[in-house]
Amino acid sequence: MMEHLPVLVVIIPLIGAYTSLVGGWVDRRYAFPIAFINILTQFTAALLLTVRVMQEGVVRYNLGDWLPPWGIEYVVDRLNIYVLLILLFLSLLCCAYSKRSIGMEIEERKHTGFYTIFLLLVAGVTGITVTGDIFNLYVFLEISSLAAYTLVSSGRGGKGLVAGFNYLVMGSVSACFILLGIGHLYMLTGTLNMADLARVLPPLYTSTTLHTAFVFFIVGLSIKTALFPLHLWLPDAYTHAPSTVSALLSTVVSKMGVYATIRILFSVFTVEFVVGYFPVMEFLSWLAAIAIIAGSLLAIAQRDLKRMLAYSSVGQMGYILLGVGMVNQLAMTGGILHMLNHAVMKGCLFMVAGAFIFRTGFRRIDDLKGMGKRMPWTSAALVIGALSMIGIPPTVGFMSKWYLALGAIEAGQWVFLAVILASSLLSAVYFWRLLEYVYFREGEGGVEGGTGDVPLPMLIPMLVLAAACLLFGIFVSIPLSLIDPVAESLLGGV
Amino acid sequence: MEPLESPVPFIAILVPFCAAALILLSYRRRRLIEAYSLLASILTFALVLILLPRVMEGSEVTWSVLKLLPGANLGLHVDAFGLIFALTSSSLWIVSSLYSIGYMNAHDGHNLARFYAAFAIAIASALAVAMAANLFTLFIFYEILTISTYPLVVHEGTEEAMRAGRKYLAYLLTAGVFLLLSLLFTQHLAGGNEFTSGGILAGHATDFIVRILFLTFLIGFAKAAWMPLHSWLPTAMVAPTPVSALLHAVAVVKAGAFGMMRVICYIFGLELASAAGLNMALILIASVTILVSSFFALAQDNLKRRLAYSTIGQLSYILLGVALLTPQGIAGALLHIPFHAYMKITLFFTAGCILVSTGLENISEMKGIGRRMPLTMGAFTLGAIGVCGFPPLCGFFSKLLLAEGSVEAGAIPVLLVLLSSSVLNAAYFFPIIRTAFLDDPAEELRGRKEAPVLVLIPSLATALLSLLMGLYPAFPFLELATMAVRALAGGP
Amino acid sequence: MIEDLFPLLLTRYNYYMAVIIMMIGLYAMIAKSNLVKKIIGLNIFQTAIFLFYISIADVRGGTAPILIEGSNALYVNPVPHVLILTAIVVSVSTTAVALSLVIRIHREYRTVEEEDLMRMEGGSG
Amino acid sequence: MIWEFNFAMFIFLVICAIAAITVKNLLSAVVILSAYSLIMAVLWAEMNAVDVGFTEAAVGAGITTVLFIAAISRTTRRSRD
Repeated sequence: MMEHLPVLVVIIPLIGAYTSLVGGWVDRRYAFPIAFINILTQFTAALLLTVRVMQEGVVRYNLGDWLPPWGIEYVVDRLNIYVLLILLFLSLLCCAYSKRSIGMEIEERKHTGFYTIFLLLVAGVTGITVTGDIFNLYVFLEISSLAAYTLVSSGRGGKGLVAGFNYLVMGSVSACFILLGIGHLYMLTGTLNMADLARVLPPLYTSTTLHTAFVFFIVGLSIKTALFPLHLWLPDAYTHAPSTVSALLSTVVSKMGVYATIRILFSVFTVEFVVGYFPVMEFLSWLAAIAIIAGSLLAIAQRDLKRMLAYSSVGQMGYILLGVGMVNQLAMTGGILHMLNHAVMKGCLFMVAGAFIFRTGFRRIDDLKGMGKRMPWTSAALVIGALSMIGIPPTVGFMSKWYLALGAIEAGQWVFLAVILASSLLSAVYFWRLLEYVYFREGEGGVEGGTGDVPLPMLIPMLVLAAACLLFGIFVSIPLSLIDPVAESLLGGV
Repeated sequence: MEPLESPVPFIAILVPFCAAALILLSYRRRRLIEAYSLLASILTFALVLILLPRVMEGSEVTWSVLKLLPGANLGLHVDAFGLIFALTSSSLWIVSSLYSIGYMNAHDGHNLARFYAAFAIAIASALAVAMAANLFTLFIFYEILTISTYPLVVHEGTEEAMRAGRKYLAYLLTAGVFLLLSLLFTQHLAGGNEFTSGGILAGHATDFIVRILFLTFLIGFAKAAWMPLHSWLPTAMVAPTPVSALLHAVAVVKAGAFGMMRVICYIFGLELASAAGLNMALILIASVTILVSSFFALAQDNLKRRLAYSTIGQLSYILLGVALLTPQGIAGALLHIPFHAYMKITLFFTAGCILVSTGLENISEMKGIGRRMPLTMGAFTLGAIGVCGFPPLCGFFSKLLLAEGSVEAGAIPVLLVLLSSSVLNAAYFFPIIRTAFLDDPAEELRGRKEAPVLVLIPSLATALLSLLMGLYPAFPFLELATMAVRALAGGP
Repeated sequence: MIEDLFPLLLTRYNYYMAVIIMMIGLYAMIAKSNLVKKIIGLNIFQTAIFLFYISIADVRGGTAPILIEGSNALYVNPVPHVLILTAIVVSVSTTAVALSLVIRIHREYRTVEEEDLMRMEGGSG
Repeated sequence: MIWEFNFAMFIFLVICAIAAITVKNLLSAVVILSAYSLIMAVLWAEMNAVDVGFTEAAVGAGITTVLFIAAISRTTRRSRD
């Protein structure tokens, strides 16, 4: 069993998807427990895999015993396992959260389908993280993206549909670009294995074809990660999706784009290439810096809670890419750490937004007056999430800010330093407005059915994430022990 | 003597945090909340007091809480320098807990759990700032202090309070960013941020960088309310009186001034500071603040606002003292932390007493109030005399030391600033006393009596304490201050 | 001169063709307001990429990758073919999902024109 | 490989592609798209990718067209552009 773990983590949710479909067909109520147990099993498998990775360093698995570079190889190193654990942890919580929260937002007859697609999405993102084959990565990217389009449009009402359609169009274009990039790489080298590519590419670093491939990758991945000027699909998709899906998108789906970007930039093309031969990192960092500022400014302008969080996500993606783009150990650590942090904080905040909508139906920030008293636990989670987004110590948000800022000083990038520090003030502006409404303004009389907190299945994931915001902040050395070697190996001695 | 490993400082900080949690959990039961708050304050003070004999013996108490990030530990280190501030805030927390109970009873308090919890967290942060072993720890709790005092500022929930709260945050969060920036640079330049006697920056940076860094630190410690970054403080006076009293006369603003002292003495080091000419800039800023704020104070009719401007001026005494870079000056500055705290809290408490029993906030309406409330106004008079720096109150000693320090440093203009400031202080305090005692009571005040016991007792207690400390200044603060200065100078 | 250039262009013309068709598809996805037209554009775009892949695999004078006993024919590279088979499946599922969305959008708004949708959404909130 | 034939096919391909996105009747557009897929399939078969050619003929020209027609029959045949 143990030696098949890398492939098991992908197969479990695939099997689960069909089991829950069948289970849901027998009785609708079976779909959720099957899905939940499935992800739980998968998470356990991932934990076992973590143990192996910590022992062996890199775990390789050849699919169907075909040797690389001909067969598909699954490679799990520290970066993979780190991302995998984040994704599965968040998927698990989102799944738990969905039990009650989709009741209002998705028609009951669609629940079975919801969990099936949910599991397919999980299978897709898991596949992305464990695969060592670049075409396989594309296929999994498409599986999870297709599932994401469907989930976005699964809610009631038409806005989610249109948002889902636009997301689909943008996502497919980006997939096509990635496919083109892969084609160019294959044309040049005749291999699709990432490790193999990294080995055979260096003599070709000056080739125009390689540069073309690289540009295709960058554009395609930028759309997937919603890097600033290409983020247009994101706000609508996040806003109009059911709350669970918003949480899932902002934590899991966005992370997979970021992961793919880091993988392709640093494991396929190497630091040497992206810095020396095709100096794109400088450009990416500037773009990320603009994304941070623009995302925050746009978030300030929003009156809808989920849309505000969506724009803030645009900024936060910028944080991660800025950390990656500055190409030094400290900033890289900060960027990769921020993947965890952003998942935890944004997941928490989207769940809080969902809880408000669940209880009161209010989406606008102005309507949330006095929520602090009516939903104390939900609001407490909101406070921690918001403080973390602002980067108040000792929450997780501060830790990544610390590393990013130190990295910027190390790189001598004063503008980026200013951007990092200023953005925490900007996020203070919009999160504080939210807190002010929730806590320090009195609500106008009683609202129908608007008292009491949300049911426990929704509350617990939220509080777990809020606690994680604090715990990972205080015991930040735990994720760091995984990240430090990752950052080092990605930079490869630069 | 070897530093002593002991968890006592950590527990002293943990107690208020736990109290805050308990208070929030039992938010329905008012008496329980008050009891928790009072108990926690006594317990905290007792814990800090345990540290006192150790430090007086000359040993220092350390406790490394957690290795948070590489190169950034969360650690506590109690020396005479920090203990002065820690003792001040924790002892005053007891009286202001009592006072809060009385004040909130009289005021039909709402959201009490939030109020007391935030109060406890703020005190814990102030304590942690006092006992921080490194700049990183100081920064973390400095930020928590900012956040935890926000709910107190906007406690009333009025539109004015919200506006004040936004202003408060805008100033202090921006300051926090600058402090973070300075912290990052210190870390980058010196490779660490532990407070070390004699500084850690010497030899790591050019004079120019040091000056820039000094500027960012100064902006970072905007909590010290130096001009022109002072205007958040008078605005924050919309908060309930106990908050204005403890936080905006003691914990928050002193955290700023204290932080600045720490940084100058333990990060820059006195030699580097004088070599780079930092002291001149600080002397200039502090002197201007002292004089200008006094004039501003003269113009205020609202009593709490007048006190706020007076606080701004008095805080700059501390900055001025440290800027002199002489033993006497620093000792004076250190002494001014507790002494001003006791006197100013008395003044705020009495202002609150007047508000509770008569509802008056403006000085012009307080005609003859001293005849109706002799005890309250007696306490006020004591405090006011002390702030002006007249013997036998404690304010006299800190000012004396500051004056000696300025002579020692050969900075005669500073002496002039000190003297003229005392005159100005008298000019804005004595009209209040005259109005209160000599004018005929207004019609509306007929039948008004003394404030409720629970608010009156703390006011009297702090007034008496300021008098006592004036009579016996040696114990413990003067002792501690001399020890701190000796340690700085590198002596035994 | 021109005569020399012509064969050079001809040997690589399928790449240029692929790019031209790609552009047509991309144009449709961006500029067309009708949602079905967008999907048609997407299909065109995707097939153009497949064409590009097949062109990579093709070898001058090669033969289809079907193993014939005893011959040592020059085979074209089969790997891109396999990839494209996968990609075709992906593309058809994308089309299916997109079309189902279009059907539901039409049920909700009675229109499949993006301009109308934007106007309606702007009006309703 | 007969390049004249190929070239002619390409011209057809481009014409079909342009026609498919310009025709206002969606049903016609889909039929043209199916023709486009068939031409593509033929081209691929001719480029020694017989397997892909067949798949494209079945999936691209077949299933996709059916899907499109099903969708159009449930929505509308008219397009504004």
